[in-house]
Amino acid sequence: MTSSWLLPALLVVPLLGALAMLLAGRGAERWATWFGVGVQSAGLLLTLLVMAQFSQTQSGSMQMVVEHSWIPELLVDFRIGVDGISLPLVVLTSLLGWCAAVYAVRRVAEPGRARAFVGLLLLLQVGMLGTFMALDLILFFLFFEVVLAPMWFLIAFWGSGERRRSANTFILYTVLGSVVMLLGFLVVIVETGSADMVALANGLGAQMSTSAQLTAALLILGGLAVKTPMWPLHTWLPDAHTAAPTVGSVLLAGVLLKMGTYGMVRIVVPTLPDAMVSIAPYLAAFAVIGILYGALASYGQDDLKRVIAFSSVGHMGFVLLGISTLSVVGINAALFGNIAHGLITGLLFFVVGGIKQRTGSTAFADLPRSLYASAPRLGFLLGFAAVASLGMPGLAGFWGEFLALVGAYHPLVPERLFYRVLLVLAAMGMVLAAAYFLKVLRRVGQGPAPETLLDDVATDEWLSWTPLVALIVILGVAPFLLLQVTEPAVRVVVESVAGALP
Amino acid sequence: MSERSLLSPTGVDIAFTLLGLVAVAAALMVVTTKQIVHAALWLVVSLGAVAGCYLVLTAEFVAWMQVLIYLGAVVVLLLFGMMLTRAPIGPSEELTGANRVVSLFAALAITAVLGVLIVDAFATTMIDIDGQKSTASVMGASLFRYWVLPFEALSVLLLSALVGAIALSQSDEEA
Amino acid sequence: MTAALLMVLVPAVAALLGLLLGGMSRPLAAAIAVGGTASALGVALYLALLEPWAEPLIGTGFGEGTLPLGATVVDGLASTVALMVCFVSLLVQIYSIGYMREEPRYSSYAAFISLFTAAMLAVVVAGDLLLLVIGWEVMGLCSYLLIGQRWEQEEARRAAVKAFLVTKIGDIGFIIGIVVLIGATATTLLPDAVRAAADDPTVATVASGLILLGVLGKSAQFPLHAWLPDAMAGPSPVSALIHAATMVAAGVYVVARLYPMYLAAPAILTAMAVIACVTMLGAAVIAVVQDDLKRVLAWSTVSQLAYMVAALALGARDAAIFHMLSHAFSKALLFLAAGAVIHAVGSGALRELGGLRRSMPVTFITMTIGLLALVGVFPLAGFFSKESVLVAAEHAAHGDAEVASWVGWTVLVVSILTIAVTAAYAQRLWLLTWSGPRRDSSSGVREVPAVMFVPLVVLVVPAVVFGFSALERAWLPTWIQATVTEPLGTAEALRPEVATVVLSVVAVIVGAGAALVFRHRETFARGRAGSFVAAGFGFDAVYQGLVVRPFLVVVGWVTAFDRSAIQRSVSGVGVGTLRAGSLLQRPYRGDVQRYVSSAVTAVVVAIVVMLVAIAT
Amino acid sequence: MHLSLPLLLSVSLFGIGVYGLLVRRNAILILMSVELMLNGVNVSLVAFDVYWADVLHAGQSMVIFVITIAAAEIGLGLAILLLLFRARRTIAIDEATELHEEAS
Repeated sequence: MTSSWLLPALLVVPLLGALAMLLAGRGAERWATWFGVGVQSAGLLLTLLVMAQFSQTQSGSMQMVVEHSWIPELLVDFRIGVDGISLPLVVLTSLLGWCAAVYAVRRVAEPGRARAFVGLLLLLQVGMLGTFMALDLILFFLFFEVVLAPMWFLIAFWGSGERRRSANTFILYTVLGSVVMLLGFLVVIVETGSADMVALANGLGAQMSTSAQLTAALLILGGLAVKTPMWPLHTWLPDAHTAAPTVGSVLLAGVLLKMGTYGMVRIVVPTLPDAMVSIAPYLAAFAVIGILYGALASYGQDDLKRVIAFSSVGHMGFVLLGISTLSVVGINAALFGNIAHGLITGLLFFVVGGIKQRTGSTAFADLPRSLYASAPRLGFLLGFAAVASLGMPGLAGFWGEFLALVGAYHPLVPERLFYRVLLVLAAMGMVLAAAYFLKVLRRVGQGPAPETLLDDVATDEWLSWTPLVALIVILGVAPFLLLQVTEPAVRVVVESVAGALP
Repeated sequence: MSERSLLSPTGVDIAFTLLGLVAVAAALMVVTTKQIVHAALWLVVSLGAVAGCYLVLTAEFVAWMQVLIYLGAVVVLLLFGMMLTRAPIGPSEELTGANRVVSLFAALAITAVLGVLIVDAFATTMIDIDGQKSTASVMGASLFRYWVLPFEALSVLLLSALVGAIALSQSDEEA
Repeated sequence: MTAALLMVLVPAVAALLGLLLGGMSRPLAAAIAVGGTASALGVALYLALLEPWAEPLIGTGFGEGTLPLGATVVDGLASTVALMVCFVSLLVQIYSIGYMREEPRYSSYAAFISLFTAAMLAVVVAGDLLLLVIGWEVMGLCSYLLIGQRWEQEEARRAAVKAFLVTKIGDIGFIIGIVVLIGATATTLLPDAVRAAADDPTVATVASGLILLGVLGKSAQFPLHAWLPDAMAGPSPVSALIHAATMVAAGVYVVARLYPMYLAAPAILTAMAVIACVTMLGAAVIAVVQDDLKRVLAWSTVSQLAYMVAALALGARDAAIFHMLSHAFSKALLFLAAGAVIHAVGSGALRELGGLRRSMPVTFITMTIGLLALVGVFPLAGFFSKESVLVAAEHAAHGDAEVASWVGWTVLVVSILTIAVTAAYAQRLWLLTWSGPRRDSSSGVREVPAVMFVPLVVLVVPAVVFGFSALERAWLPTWIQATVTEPLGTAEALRPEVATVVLSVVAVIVGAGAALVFRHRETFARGRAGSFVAAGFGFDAVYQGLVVRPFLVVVGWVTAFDRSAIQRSVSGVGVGTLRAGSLLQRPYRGDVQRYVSSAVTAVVVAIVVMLVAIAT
Repeated sequence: MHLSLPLLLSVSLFGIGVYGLLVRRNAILILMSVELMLNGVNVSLVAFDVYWADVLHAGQSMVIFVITIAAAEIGLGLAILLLLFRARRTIAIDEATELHEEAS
């Protein structure tokens, strides 16, 4: 292949950037954030090149695969590639990373130290991109873990409030999940003698005995569900979000959560189809509980960031519901929901970060009541993001949820009636989502005109937020742009499951 | 190389055994004596005996290195250390700790295991030492032909150990 | 890109431009808004000139193979309704230039109205169910934004949220219904899906029942009607738009659009008829005791919409659409006139009005015509459209419909009773506003500027003459009866019949007479019964008790649960880890030599184990 | 000559070294015990080298290296001990337990 250098370059560029920040002297403090923008721009450019090289007609198969033997004794190879399932997430990661870098230019959270901040962001970028590109179970696990350390530092040092406690909860919880996931991977590797995700997905995994599949699937799903987060494993999320700095929240919600659901679609569903068919109804039930629980709990929060964190639980519930249908529509819905949630919640956290920067808090009690009057543009963006998040048709957030419902009407698993009950409950979750976002807007945005005005949205904020706004609208009115990419790849995944059906 | 039993010693065997007994006895004194300076002196005896063993084993160069570095440098260094840390002159009960039984057990266990292993594996194996002689020139050629890279790396290590020792032993006022 | 899609996109783009550029200057914002709507009206006229009733114009969507979106269908029905929507929206936009002169947020207001129009047009021309959903929900959003236009007032804030949430509750049903429709028919194209669903009674009943929930929300029918009267907190032009051209018309229109499916589900039709009867009479009675000009009109809208729903339930789609159009003109006229009164006087409370006849002559005349049309006085449009509904009820009573004949009788009786009540509240409204002595608050009141009264005058024209379009030449029935989902039939004129005419004239005279006779009696809500009725038969309290309070209780539970139980389990993980750590830490008290002892022992044990393993 | 003789010497020295390492309190004596252990290993290295008649003299070269490293180790070790002594006036190993964390 002519473009085989692209994907490794996508990993190496931010890695080198992170190293440069590590080695840079004190004088780099001034230009570190600009350096971050430069590296992320290069990464974004490379991603665009990847998009250009990507053949949409063959999005069902892995493209631009790079393969090197690494630790043959442990069956571990270095193998990366992209297909229709991972490409959108790679693009999302690069985009959000760029937005975060632009935002950080003038707004590194307390206590400054731009070098370390930028270096950690770049390292985080390596882990996130690698997770989405890895085609080897152990490699996937490694990248999955690489993400944790920078995130811990971001929360623990640049965070606010009970940052240490939140950071420790985050790391304890997710590491526990990862360990369980690694055990599952080992079961798969020992049983099949291969860690090659493509081979495993193409029938090698399905040869495992049903009991082995079940063991592996439960372990892997357990680990991924922590990250997603699936109810009731979500409790690390609100704390982490509340404490994290703005860009940390954005990347946490925008990308990190997607790693869990991506792992399910990429690894669990095609590799362990028999097990997945038996687990799917339970997964669906947890997903719908998550939708309702997230919405109800959201309504009861008294802090903007916590509201959004719980709304994430609900949105990821829709993604999980989509996956649990195991149908083409449902998994497409899940992938679409992933991207949409990344864009929308990313924007929400940016805006809330902007509010926090201006008012010093995100707790309702400390916020002035009338954002619409004191900073109309910021208020508009908050309203826009909230409306997108509550699933307004015509904006990106709706399609993931709607298609998940359509998928739940015709699940590939035998328990159809059960899924239809879940369908109704999930649809109720959409109304509840509207309720809490309207409450937020009413509480934060609409109130008597204040005496002092806040600074409205600045140029650098526009620059970093506009791509998100534009993409939310574009994907909202033209969802097929994304679905065309994912559809063929999803078909391949679903075909592997279809064989496992009774 | 003809096979012979353990109980038919040659002259070399006898020489080695005697030297080895000296080394072991002196070593035992090192770890049991109640006078710290005596321990150092017994160490000299033990290591010197080992150097003799090397000579018997035809490892000429190694033997001289042993004498030069251990007897000449290390032991002197240790004596300096004792002096600087106000080591007690004369017998002292405080040199040995409380876990004598545990230590004895662990030491005996590992000695026994390894000993049994060796006797089991090499009881009848003989060394042919005729015609071998690792003189300084032979070892020098070997070191600088085949082992030059580790040798150089070792020199760097020594240098950094030197620097580290100096840095560590600087008094606090300067730091 | 079909012309139909263009018609939707032009006001949508105008909304976008208005939001981006409108802040620069007020005239620019007004130009963008009016220009966008006028262009849409132009496209609608162009579409009508293509005679879509003879041959429906079908536009394919984008994104073939995955989730096609943007398919359009313009048949006679869509074309006619689109014309009405564009026409009323344009007048509302023009009127707003005057009405919102003092408004600081005019640009976003005008943009939202443009978006509202675009959304309604999307519903009207939707050829796939997804475009329908987009338009449907965006309308809900626009109503929230516009009702909450004056969000500094608590009343407006609450009304906006209420409007959004109540309609959204109905939309659960709507969305699930669409999901069922798509899932069961395996297509997202509206005509195909409707045809397929009409062939399967189960799917038809389930889907149409669920979608009906959404319709009840949007068209403000019992029990999801509670938002509409509160929506008066929005500016008057917004009310005109919501009550005439967009929001409430969408519900009726969607049923008409999916009509073959509804005809295949008689149970749902019966339910619709019952709901319509309850709403029709109940809302009219509530309107009689209201003490606010716009609230009277709002309850009247609820009541009039029930006529349309009733007609749909009785299989008379043409009559329903006819009434929807004629009601749109008269109600838009009434709300704009009410807005003019409020603009001039500064209040819409009926106690503070009165004797305005001389100071506001144009408004007086136009509003009087509007009220007459609302009541249904010959020869205004309302007369003919209402008669067509009555005729449909009479036919149904004789067994000419999908539903049982008792349903027809009930609708007929309730309709005629409602006509009497309608005449009564219209008469009362007229008397309290225009006749009688002048109040202090209305001294120095002057007629509104031309930019506001010209739309009123323009609206008078259709309110007066529109009724004749359904008579001898049967223009209107020809336009609206041909749809893509149904074969082309011969259009019948919607002609009044003698029996119903006589009954309704008597009802009007009785109602208006009663209002005249009791005009000196204090008719504002008095006493427990009066305020009970005025508060919509206490329906809000029922909502409060059945929906809001349980919801808040559950929220409390979940929040508390999340704070305590799960939180404890999480910290349990942390504490557990530390406990286990300190347990393992116990042997390690800093005695290095003991560490080494254990290490050596471990090595010995390991070697022995390995040796034994090799030996055996 | 028997191979087992040097090997037995090696094992004996190593075991004695271990005993000293575990039982002595004075840090300097512990360093001496470590030297004994290293010598034990050295003896077996030389023995095997001679046994194989290795052309590269890998075993003996290794002994040279070990001796060198041992010298470096003694140097550094004594430096550390000196610091310890300066700080606490004692080099008894069982009194240097700061890195042990109190059980929580």
